[in-house]
Amino acid sequence: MHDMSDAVHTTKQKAELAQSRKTSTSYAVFLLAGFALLLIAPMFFYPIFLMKLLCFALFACAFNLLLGYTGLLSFGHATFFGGAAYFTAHAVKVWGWTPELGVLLGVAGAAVLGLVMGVVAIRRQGIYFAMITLALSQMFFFFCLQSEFTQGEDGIQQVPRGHLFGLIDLSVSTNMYYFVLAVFVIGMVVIWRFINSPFGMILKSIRENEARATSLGYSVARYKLGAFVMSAALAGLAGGLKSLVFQFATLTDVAWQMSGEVILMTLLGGIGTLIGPIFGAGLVVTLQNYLATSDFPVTIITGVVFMVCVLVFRRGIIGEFYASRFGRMLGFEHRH
Amino acid sequence: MTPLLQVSGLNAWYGESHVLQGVDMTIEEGEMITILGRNGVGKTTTLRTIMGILRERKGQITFDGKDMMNVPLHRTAHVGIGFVPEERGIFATLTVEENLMLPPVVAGNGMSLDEIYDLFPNLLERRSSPGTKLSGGEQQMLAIARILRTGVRLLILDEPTEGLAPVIVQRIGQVLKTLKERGMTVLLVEQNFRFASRVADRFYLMDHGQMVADFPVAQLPERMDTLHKVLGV
Amino acid sequence: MAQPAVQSPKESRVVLSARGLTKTFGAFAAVKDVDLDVRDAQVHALIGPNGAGKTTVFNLLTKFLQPSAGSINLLGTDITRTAPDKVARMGLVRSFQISAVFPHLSVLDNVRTALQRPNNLSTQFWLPVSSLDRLNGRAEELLTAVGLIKERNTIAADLSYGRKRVLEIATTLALDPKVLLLDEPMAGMGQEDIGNVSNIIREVAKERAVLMVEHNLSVVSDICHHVTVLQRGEILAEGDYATVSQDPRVRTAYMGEEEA
Amino acid sequence: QSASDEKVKIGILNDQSGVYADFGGKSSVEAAKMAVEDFGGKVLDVPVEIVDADHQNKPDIASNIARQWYDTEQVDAIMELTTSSVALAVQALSKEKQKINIVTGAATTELTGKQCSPYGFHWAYDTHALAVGTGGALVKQGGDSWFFLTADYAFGYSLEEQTSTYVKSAGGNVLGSVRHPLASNDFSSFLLQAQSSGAKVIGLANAGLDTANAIKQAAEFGITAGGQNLAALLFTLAEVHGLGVEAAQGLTLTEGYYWNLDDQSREFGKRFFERTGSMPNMVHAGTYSAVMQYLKAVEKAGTDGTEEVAKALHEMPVDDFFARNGTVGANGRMIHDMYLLQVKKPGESDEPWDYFNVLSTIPGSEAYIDPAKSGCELVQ
Amino acid sequence: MTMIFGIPIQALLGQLLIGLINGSFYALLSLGLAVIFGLLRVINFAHGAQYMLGAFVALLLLQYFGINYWLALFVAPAIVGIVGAVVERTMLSRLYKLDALYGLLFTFGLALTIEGTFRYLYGSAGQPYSVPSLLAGGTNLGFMFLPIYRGWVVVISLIVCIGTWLLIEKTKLGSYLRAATENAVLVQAFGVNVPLLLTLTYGLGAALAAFAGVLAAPIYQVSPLMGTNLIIVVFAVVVVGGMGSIMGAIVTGYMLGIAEGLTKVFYPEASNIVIFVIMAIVLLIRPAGLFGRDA
Ligand SMILES: Nc1ncnc2c1ncn2[C@@H]1O[C@H](COP(=O)(O)OP(=O)(O)OP(=O)(O)O)[C@@H](O)[C@H]1O
Ligand SMILES: Nc1ncnc2c1ncn2[C@@H]1O[C@H](COP(=O)(O)OP(=O)(O)OP(=O)(O)O)[C@@H](O)[C@H]1O
Ligand SMILES: [Mg+2]
Ligand SMILES: [Mg+2]
Repeated sequence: MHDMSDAVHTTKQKAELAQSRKTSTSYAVFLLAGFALLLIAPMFFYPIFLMKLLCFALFACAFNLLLGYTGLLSFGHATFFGGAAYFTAHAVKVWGWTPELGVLLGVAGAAVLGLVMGVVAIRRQGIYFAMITLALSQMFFFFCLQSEFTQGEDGIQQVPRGHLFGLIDLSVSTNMYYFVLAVFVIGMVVIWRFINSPFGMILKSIRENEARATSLGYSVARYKLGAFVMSAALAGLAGGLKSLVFQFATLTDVAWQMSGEVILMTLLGGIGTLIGPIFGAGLVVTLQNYLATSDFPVTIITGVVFMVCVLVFRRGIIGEFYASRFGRMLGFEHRH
Repeated sequence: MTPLLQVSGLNAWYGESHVLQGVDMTIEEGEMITILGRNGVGKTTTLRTIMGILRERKGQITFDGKDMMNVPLHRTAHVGIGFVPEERGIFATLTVEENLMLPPVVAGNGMSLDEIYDLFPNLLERRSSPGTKLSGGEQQMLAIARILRTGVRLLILDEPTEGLAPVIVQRIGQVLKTLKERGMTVLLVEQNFRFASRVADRFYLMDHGQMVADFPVAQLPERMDTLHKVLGV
Repeated sequence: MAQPAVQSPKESRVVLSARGLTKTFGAFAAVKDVDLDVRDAQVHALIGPNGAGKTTVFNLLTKFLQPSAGSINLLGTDITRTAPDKVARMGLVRSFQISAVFPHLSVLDNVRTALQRPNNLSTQFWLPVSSLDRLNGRAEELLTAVGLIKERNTIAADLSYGRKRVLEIATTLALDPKVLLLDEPMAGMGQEDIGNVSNIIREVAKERAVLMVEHNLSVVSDICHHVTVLQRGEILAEGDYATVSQDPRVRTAYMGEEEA
Repeated sequence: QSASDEKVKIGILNDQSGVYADFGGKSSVEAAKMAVEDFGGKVLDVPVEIVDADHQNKPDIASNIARQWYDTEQVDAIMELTTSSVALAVQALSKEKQKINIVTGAATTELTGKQCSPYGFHWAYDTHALAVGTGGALVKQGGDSWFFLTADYAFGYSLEEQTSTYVKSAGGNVLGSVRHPLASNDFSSFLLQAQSSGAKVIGLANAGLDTANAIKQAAEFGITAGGQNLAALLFTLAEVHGLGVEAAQGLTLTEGYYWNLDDQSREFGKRFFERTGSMPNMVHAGTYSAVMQYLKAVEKAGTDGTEEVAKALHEMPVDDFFARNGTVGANGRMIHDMYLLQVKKPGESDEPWDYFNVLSTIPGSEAYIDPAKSGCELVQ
Repeated sequence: MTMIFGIPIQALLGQLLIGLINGSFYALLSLGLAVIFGLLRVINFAHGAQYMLGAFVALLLLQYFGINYWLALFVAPAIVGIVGAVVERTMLSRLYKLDALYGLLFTFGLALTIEGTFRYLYGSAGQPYSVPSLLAGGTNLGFMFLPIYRGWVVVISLIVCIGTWLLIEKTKLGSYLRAATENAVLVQAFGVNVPLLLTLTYGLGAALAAFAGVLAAPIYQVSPLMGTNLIIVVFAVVVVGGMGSIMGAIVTGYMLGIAEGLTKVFYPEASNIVIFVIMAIVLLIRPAGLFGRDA
């Protein structure tokens, strides 16, 4: 499994104190700048587009939590994203729950789905894992296709955004945007903390050498399952949010192509980088929007982008940036 | 007469780290050479570079008068160099016998399957089990045995006695001597000094990516000091 | 170097014992009816020809393999059916014959990974990594002991083979196990490290039990109190090194004419 | 009065690269442009512009584009909207934004039922019309015992259910049905079950490739040769062309338009063929008709204001080569005649794309749900 | 008439036979996938696209060059195989030193590109390809009407499967290939031209997929989408059989084809997930798959 990280390791790790201080300052500056940009972004960009971007960015980051930090490539994350979208949409529309409760239900639902899928899939690694998650998510897709509550291929439509905590009217676009932004930031903080925690360290070790981790007394399966459920829950957060943004939940979000898309986002942004997937998501969402009104066939472009990325920019946008001279000048040593 | 293997000014890198820093070495036809050195000085790297496995390299390597620097890896064996890697490289998806039969025979003077099984009865017994289900030592035997079939002229062995029971080590010593009698040339890296001193004609001492001394086995007594200094014992 | 250390403290208690241990792979019996007692404060050597079943015994004891028959008892608890990670948590830790490190972690992080568990710092996903810095002292102490301190920030994959083995020992020791199983710890090490690691093993064995497989007989004679010789999956001889090495059967099967 | 922004802009939003790309796709955009040209390129003295986008069958992309069109690009109406999830999502959005949308690509009756919109129109066909057309009309032709091969999802169920109703009310009976998963490649198992039921008609309540494969394999297993008839509930000229008459011969289906019906429809068909290289189906023709009618409505209303245009659309009868005797119900449903068609035998067709015999014409009032019973809250 | 679970035995026989026919496609496809995976450690996501390519190439050969089915049966796989080999040589081969996941991602992109291109050029409705006249028609077996062409599919796919299995498991070539997947550098050091071997293997795998595609052309609509969903089912077949096990892929292909066929009779709604359900159960009981070796 270790080769996965070739793309994200430089050969020597120089953990000099000065270096790491420089890094964290650079990070802090970047993050603050990014956050400030997001705060004022609705003045320049189309809010619904921004919200969609944030939802997908969070989804990609959640996915990357699993791939980048445990080396597990799930090909079934659409299940959590789309599943949560259905749960939230149903709770809000049919049961009349408030949006925050709806989203929480989505998260919980996704976590449960994650637990179920995880228990089966965690038994295998690498490619097997990818294939099993793919197959299980196909089962979920067919479930959604046939089930009553998802309304088949019509989808759950006209979901009200409702009032946050019963107070703030989310049908106002700006309110919705800041709600999405807040959830996004919370999600990112959770991810960041998770990977930079003692638990995260064990995950890395497991990715490096499972047998050795076992012999040191770690029950590998449980750690992986923990990471899987966490990733599923966060993907659910993104999915639930998306169903409120767009006010519908449909089959596209549970289809396996969606799982492929989130991989593309992560790959484009940089596997194993905290903020890379945000850029990847931004690029994919923008591209899809742009291609929709252009004469280029979308699938071909997506496919080519995929191939080029794997062949040439394996580190992704952020990964390449960190590794570039400019990145290093700012003190980003590529590591994790 | 030209030496069989001539290495001069050989440099090699793993990414940014410059591991071999000008290795010079000559091996005559029929000689048995042992490289000694502490952990991490670059012994394995020297062998891998000569084989052409590590290709970030500069300098000169000639084998039997032929320039080896541009020979692709899969031709090296056909030129006449065989290699037993430190980590053994037994194939899990192949049975013992398939492992044994894997390397193509490049010349007629290799050992026959019967001779090999005679030498390592363990392998005969487990011939149809998957390669990596062998014990560590059995895998080492298999790694050595595998290359004996091919009939290469220069045999490169990286720590062949590691993990072997003393009886087997002794037997391998005898095998090497027999091979030498058949005219084979052997380049060996060893930590087991006792074994090395019993089989080798000549020693190279390695430190910090360079050969720091070389002398025939006869001079061993008077060179003990250098040896201790370089090996740190 | 006939040290008193070779005299075994006979009275020490048995911490790990196996009875009638058997493992068959298909029709092939790799381990047959082996009884083994590993005592506290002893270095116990398991030697024998290649393929005798030593590593298999290790795999059985640490539960990486499930025995076909027999029972295993660790510190008074029957662990015949326990999972391997559980066994490790109970204090039985092993090293591997083919070196096992976490290749892309630094040397220090390799050791810290091991230290996390006994310090209950492994499941906290809400704490920052810097909470692990309090393990640095102990980790560096261990690295100093094995002579790897200079390479503390090197990525493990970049170490040479011999140094990886040393790192593995440091990692194993970090768990402060009650029983230590070492599979050919000296294989591939240079003389310098062999001496060093021998000393470490001797040192740690003062407070715990060590069971090791080793083909380097001078090491065995130096530091082992008790030797079990395995052949074709069965116990051939047992006793201290002096006794065992005189046994003619052991000499033909294993040592050859090697002078002890 | 005149147009609000010196321009009337119509957006064609459909699938241009996915499974429905042949069903509508880029050719529909061409049809829309033809309508604009035929209308004279201008309405109320301002130019008419067509924009288009590929929604890739993703409602979120569709919704995103629709918003952008409405909010920043002054698009006045969006049309086509293939697949029901997209159509419903965009219709909901259009309602909120008070803009007009005309669906020609999706089949669900929800659009003019519970999820109807005062500014939303459903133009070419719907599941109900298909069911009545094929189910009811075929029984009258003697196909009175049925067995269904139904795609295992809501679209399939509703087709089957509605068709069964009309089969029964016309005096036929349903012997059974089997539900096959979406995108099954192989239908031979299901076809054998249908065969052994002995039904005269095998109704294919599915769509696209599924239908095509089922038809092809029915021929292979000698089912059509054995005297059973196939009836495809959603299948158009474009797909018959893809399948070839050899395999499709004898198949019955319902469409809202056939190019070789009369001179009027032939005239359009030929012109369309010159521009796209294929003959139009009901979606292409429907999109033309929708654009044309929209422009007429703008002219009549004297403005491109949504309320006024919607009112005009509701009031004006539709009479063009596509819709004969067309009226628009209060629920937005454009009610027009449908045709029960049968695929000719290979020897029978005397020119390319001449695939169908018209078995009967189903009057719009029979084909479509009475707006008063549609469940749409706009109808009192 | 004898009945089993309320189904006449005659009908059941028919369904079994149909299951076997579909199993032939699963077997051929999963075989190619297993060859590529077993030897290159690449999950060939483009396998479905290559299957589609096979069918399309046959169709285009007929349309533009008048090349008939029998010739196409050889020419189309050869063309697709060569294209595959070129892709391997120029692109895929750079990914071997990386984690296997990159191979999967690359071929995923490749699949999208191929399918997208064909959809762009030929639309998605599909086109017909007729059964060769020699195999047209059918025979009445008493319990069912068997199109001769379907019988031919079973026979020829069995032959191809067994031939490939022999080639890989029973020849020296096979052992080079298997060894090269574990440690390519070492096998090269032994004097084997591994890059060439790998290129040929990928070409072979792609050609097998294309062969299945040509076989399928007269039965299904030749459409750019024909491989998209099939590939996921075939993945499941390979996982059940045990990844990398050639024999496993073949046997499971037939078995699951039959299992699916029976489900279509007894509980048709589940017929598309039955394979996934079987997969989940197998993995819970035997994580390595039915024929897989435990790593
Ligand atoms: N793959 C690698 N990448 C980077 N550095 C490496 C790699 N392999 C070895 N090195 C470094 O190169 C140097 C020489 O290593 P080499 O393996 O040649 O040593 P050696 O003399 O064979 O040691 P040993 O006796 O332990 O096998 C060491 O410092 C080692 O850390
Ligand atoms: N999983 C397995 N399947 C089949 N045979 C096995 C398996 N594991 C070990 N064996 C066989 O069991 C025997 C004992 O192996 P083991 O690894 O225990 O030997 P060992 O005593 O450790 O030898 P060495 O000193 O060479 O490491 C060997 O002959 C080996 O081939
Ligand atoms: Mg070495
Ligand atoms: Mg061993």
